Amino acid sequence: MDDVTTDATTTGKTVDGAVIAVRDLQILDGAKRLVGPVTFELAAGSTTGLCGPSGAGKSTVLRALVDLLPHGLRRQGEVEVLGRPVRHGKGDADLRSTVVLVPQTPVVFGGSILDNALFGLRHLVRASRAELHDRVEQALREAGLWNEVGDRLDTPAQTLSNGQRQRLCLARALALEPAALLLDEPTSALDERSRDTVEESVAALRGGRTVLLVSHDPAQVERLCDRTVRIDLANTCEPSAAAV
Amino acid sequence: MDDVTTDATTTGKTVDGAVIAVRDLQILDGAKRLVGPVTFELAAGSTTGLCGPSGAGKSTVLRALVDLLPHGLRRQGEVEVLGRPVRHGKGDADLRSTVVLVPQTPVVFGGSILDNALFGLRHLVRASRAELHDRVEQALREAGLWNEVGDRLDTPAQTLSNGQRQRLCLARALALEPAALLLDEPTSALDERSRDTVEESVAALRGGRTVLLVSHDPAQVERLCDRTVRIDLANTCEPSAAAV
Amino acid sequence: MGLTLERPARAPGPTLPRPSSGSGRGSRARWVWGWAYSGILSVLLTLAVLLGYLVTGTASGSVDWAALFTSSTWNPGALAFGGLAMIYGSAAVCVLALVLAVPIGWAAAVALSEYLPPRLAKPLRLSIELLAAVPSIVYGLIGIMVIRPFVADLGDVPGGDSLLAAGIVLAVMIMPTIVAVSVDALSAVPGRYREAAYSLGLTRREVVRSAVLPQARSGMRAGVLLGLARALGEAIAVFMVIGRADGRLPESPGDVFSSLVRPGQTLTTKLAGPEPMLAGTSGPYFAALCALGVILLALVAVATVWGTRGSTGRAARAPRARRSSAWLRTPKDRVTTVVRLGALLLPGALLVGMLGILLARGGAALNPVFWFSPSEGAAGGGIRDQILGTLLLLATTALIALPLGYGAGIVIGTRASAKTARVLETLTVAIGGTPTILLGLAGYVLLCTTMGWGRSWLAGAVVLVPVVVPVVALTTAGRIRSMPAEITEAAFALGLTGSQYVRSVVIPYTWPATLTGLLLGLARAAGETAPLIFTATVFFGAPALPTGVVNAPVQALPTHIFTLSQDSGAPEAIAQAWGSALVLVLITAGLLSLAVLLRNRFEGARRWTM
Amino acid sequence: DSDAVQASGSTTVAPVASDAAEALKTKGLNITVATQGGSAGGISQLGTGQINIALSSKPLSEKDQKAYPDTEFVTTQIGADAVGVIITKEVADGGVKGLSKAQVAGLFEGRITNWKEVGGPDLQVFVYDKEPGRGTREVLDKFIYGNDEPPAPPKSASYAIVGGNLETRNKLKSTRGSVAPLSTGFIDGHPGLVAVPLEGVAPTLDNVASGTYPMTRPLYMITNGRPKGTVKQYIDYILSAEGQKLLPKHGYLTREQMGL
Ligand SMILES: Nc1ncnc2c1ncn2[C@@H]1O[C@H](COP(=O)(O)OP(=O)(O)OP(=O)(O)O)[C@@H](O)[C@H]1O
Ligand SMILES: Nc1ncnc2c1ncn2[C@@H]1O[C@H](COP(=O)(O)OP(=O)(O)OP(=O)(O)O)[C@@H](O)[C@H]1O
Ligand SMILES: [Mg+2]
Ligand SMILES: [Mg+2]
Ligand SMILES: O=P([O-])([O-])[O-]
Repeated sequence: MDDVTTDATTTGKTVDGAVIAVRDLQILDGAKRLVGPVTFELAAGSTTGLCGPSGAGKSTVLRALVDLLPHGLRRQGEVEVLGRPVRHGKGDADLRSTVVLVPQTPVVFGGSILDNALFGLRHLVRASRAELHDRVEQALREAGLWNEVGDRLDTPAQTLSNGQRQRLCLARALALEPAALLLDEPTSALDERSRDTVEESVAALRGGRTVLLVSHDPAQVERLCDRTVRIDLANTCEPSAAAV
Repeated sequence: MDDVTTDATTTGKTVDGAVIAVRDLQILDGAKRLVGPVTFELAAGSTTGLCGPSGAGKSTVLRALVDLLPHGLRRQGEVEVLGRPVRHGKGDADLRSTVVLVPQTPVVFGGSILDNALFGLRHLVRASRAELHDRVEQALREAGLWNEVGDRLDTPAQTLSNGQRQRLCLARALALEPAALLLDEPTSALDERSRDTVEESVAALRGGRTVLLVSHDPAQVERLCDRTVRIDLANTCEPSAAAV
Repeated sequence: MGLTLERPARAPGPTLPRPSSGSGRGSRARWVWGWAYSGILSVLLTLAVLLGYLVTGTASGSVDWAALFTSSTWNPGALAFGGLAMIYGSAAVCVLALVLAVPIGWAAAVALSEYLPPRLAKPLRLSIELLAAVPSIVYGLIGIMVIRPFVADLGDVPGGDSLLAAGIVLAVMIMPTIVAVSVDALSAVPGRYREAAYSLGLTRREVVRSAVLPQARSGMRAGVLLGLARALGEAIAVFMVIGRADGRLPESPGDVFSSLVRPGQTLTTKLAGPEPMLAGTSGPYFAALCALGVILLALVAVATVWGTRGSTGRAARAPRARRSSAWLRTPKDRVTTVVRLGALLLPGALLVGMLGILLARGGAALNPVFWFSPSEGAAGGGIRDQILGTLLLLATTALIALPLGYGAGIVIGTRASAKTARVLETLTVAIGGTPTILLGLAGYVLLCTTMGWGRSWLAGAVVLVPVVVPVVALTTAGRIRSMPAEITEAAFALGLTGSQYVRSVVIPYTWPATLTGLLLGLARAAGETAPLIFTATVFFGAPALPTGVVNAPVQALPTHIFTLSQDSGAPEAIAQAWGSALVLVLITAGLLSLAVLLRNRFEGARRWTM
Repeated sequence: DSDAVQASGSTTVAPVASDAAEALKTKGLNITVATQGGSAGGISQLGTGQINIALSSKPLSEKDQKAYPDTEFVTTQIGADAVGVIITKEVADGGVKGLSKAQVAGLFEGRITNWKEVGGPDLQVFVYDKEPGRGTREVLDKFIYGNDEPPAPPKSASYAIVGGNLETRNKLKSTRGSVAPLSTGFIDGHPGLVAVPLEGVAPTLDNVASGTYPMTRPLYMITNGRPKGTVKQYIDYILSAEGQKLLPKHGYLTREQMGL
């Protein structure tokens, strides 16, 4: 597979092995263990499913990977991104633009649809309006939203339907072209057609970008993922190889 | 099937046919038509699926049925609940406790899990704490959440995972024992096991309560619904008889 | 489903038998609207009384409005009444105060809420709110001690009495208000907005700017409005450092800057000075003063409308695509961090300095005997009675003002259309910006004289209510506006009536902000002197607690401090004045901590989410 | 509590009145002291019958009597206060050993802007005048203008208004070249301030008592008609030897010192 390059500030360092490596990750709420221990690695360019019952801690694990645990929760164990350890509570923006999390609840900010699509990008990339616009259009297409909103990018994003919001959130992450994407149930609010579009985009990332996909739909995991990591309510973790 | 009675003000009028009747419903944003025209009826005790691509207007239709359209949108056409027309902008709380909408975004109010489960109920009925508690337990069981939270009803509801929140929202609607339930993708954030529990509850309502179920999962609609109403982005509407 | 609950009127599932009449809702909570509207009514009533007082006064002698607006000569002896210089003074002082306080206040608020860990932020926030509780008179005394010399060194102003000094004192006074209300608004922004922005690789500065501030804007604006109101209405502290020289106007545009370092006068200091007493109760002199009051109210209204233009009605903001700002991200982030944390130093230094001065001068207050023994004569003994009187006044004021202000805030936030809300908000700020001396005079005429209460503690409390109501109302309304629409939808979808929605959703959601408002309002009321002197307090001789309402005065700390710090020749009087000031601050601090404990409970475990 | 004796008015007199009331408390007298509206406020409240005793640090004017024709104002002088024109030690040491009436007028009207014009150092003058209605200011106006109406305050940049006596003292001490009218009692123990002789007469006790010093003001308790009952008891106490001791404590002169 291709090299995976992190962003400009890490000067084009190339990694052959794991983009993300997690060892004995546990999430604690005070003394109580909420999740883990979990151990897994994400190979560059691979797509991995993260499964488990509702409340098992899938979202919490994703947060821990990008150092976004809610206040009060603690992390134990090691997380490495591109060979560098992720330290807890550092607030490392570069890490988070290398490994981009798309949270489960789609959040739409005030302002237009375009504002929202540009939300991360315009902070990260210096480019002309036209270039930014092109990139946003590309991302919206990949997320299967362009046909619905391409003609009304200036309307308030608050008016979007839930499924549209979900795709908007995916689009603004895709626009960043990150090394790895952490997708928390990205198609939970989508109908079959939109889901297929999104799945196609995720499938297209394979080989290029690394993806960790939380999904409660076994069929989807089957379709998209090289392997699956499973978390259970019982606080056990069993990485299991899955069909391609 | 049983009689369905509307509230006191209509003095025990009995309706045999449709609990909800929608004729030529259109939703307009200024001059622009967002949805419709849609025409359908929900027979008492039936379960109807409402399908269509993301952004077609499913959530908007549900909102229109209980007079909760967002500011700026207008309704055209007729909506009748238990034979009485629903007028626009009346803010009729009795209507909304007869036909209860479970919105797509699970909202958790401040306070404990119990507070949240009791949220609607304690406004509607005068009953002792114990009775209320029983009814809430029953509802939480139906929503498949009791096993997970039964022992910690007093903890803040804020710590629940997304899927847990979704079931909590369903539970507090079930607790109201409404004549009709409008469910907006109630299992979108759930894993298979939880989803099955919720589906069992919805199936158990059949014959008793009337349900309008928005779902983007054709299999689910197949499993649960007597018939399907389909809305399309092209602003057309085709009620179609379905299996079962 | 065999559960048969007494639930008569509702239309539940077909299995439930139910009688066909009667209202069985748990509680319709209809009282909510009666209550909420009486809040708005109280605002309108206060305004009516004030305007009634002023307009009647204006009508009692002919007013040359043209001269009032164009001439700067004020000489009652020659019946020359020009108010231009005072209008200029008011405007200059307020602009100065806002220019200094808003950027620092906002930056400090952001630092508190977004940068510091909660362990550090909580006590700091409390301390800053404590600053808002320091009585105005103390700010004035400290202004004389610290800010005048500072300005004197800055410009070539002997002494330092100047518009600039007044502006700085006001900035110092309103900054805590701005910080407190803004922190409140920031902490109401749901965490998922931050999470979503951080996960796109944004730096902290970018997250705050793009994701947090837009959400908190309405609340932070409410903070500025409250600050503005206090700046316009503040008398005593300004009084002591502005020089109160009539008729000074810049002679040329270039003179504007140098006019700032010279003595001046504002509408408020003019009205709060001795002249309303000298002008009698009718005639051209009195009419001219009342006309100044009308102008002041109008100015507050204009400032409010201008300050809030284009910000009500979110759709009004033209959607504009943002441009790329990806340039020197990390340095910008670092600089912003330093600047914001640095902005905290100022209030921090203020707090330390203020406490230092109070402790050094008013050490007597640390002796429990001083708290628990009654006073003897002018400046002997302790201040037990003054403490009791102050607590009585504050408690009564809080009891009346909390429901009214809360109600008004709810109406502004939930019921009114955008336009009406704006009008109501403007009226509310106008009351907040009314110099309290006007409230005192109006209350004196209405309650003490017309209704025959004489000096009465209740009259004092009633007169203080309009000081507190706007603060509570504006903070509440600001918080309601930032409430996500999904929460409202979810509540109504469960069949709640409008009033049940207010009771179970709006009130719990806004409670922390309301509490902050109440604290800030009470803190301000606790330091008010002028209206109390006219309506409720005596300097000496009142019983510890009044036994009735009519002719039942009390003694109170602020008036005690004020009288002692005016003309007492005895050195022990000065010591007692400072001691009383420290006691007043400590008492407010105690109440504050109590309320903050409560608020933390609401904001911590009971956070609202979607 | 309507049986209490109510006294209200000047902040100058209030401390003395309070101390006296305290002393009478043990004898079962109930007296409240308030300071609403200063001397003028006290007189108007007495005129409208809301209080029993008006505290005043200025003599009654004809205007007051005219405003309340039904009230029989009876004044009782309980002590006096000497108002000085106070300058800083720097200016006094620089050569300002006395001022004439014309020079004082020139200073307060903004015509004399540098101390060297009156024989002092080359230093800008900064005038603090008392706010209108203050007894102190009326005494100064009376000294300069007699019974004529004083002119409007100057628009000079070196002119500011002050309120209470403590504020005045604070500001005098912190402003170079400043001058203000202030009770002489307030500069005792403050070596940086000097009460300058006027027309060659220094505000010494003798000069004040004999009336040769031009700026004294009486402190009054004013009643409606002759004092009776508890009001009389109260005023008599202040006039007694014991009561008179309260005046120097607060920086004022006793009746005895004034030769009354
Ligand atoms: N801040 C917190 N404090 C305490 N407990 C928490 C907190 N956040 C989450 N939890 C608990 O941690 C567990 C895992 O939550 P998480 O949201 O990661 O679940 P999930 O696997 O994503 O579930 P779902 O599929 O429903 O989204 C849940 O039981 C939840 O209640
Ligand atoms: N307040 C509004 N103003 C303007 N347009 C709106 C508003 N609310 C919704 N819309 C638009 O109406 C359409 C229907 O939205 P709706 O939320 O009903 O879709 P939906 O069928 O529920 O989709 P999903 O499955 O994604 O939830 C969308 O295109 C949306 O952008
Ligand atoms: Mg989750
Ligand atoms: Mg929807
Ligand atoms: O005694 P005064 O009127 O000058 O305060």
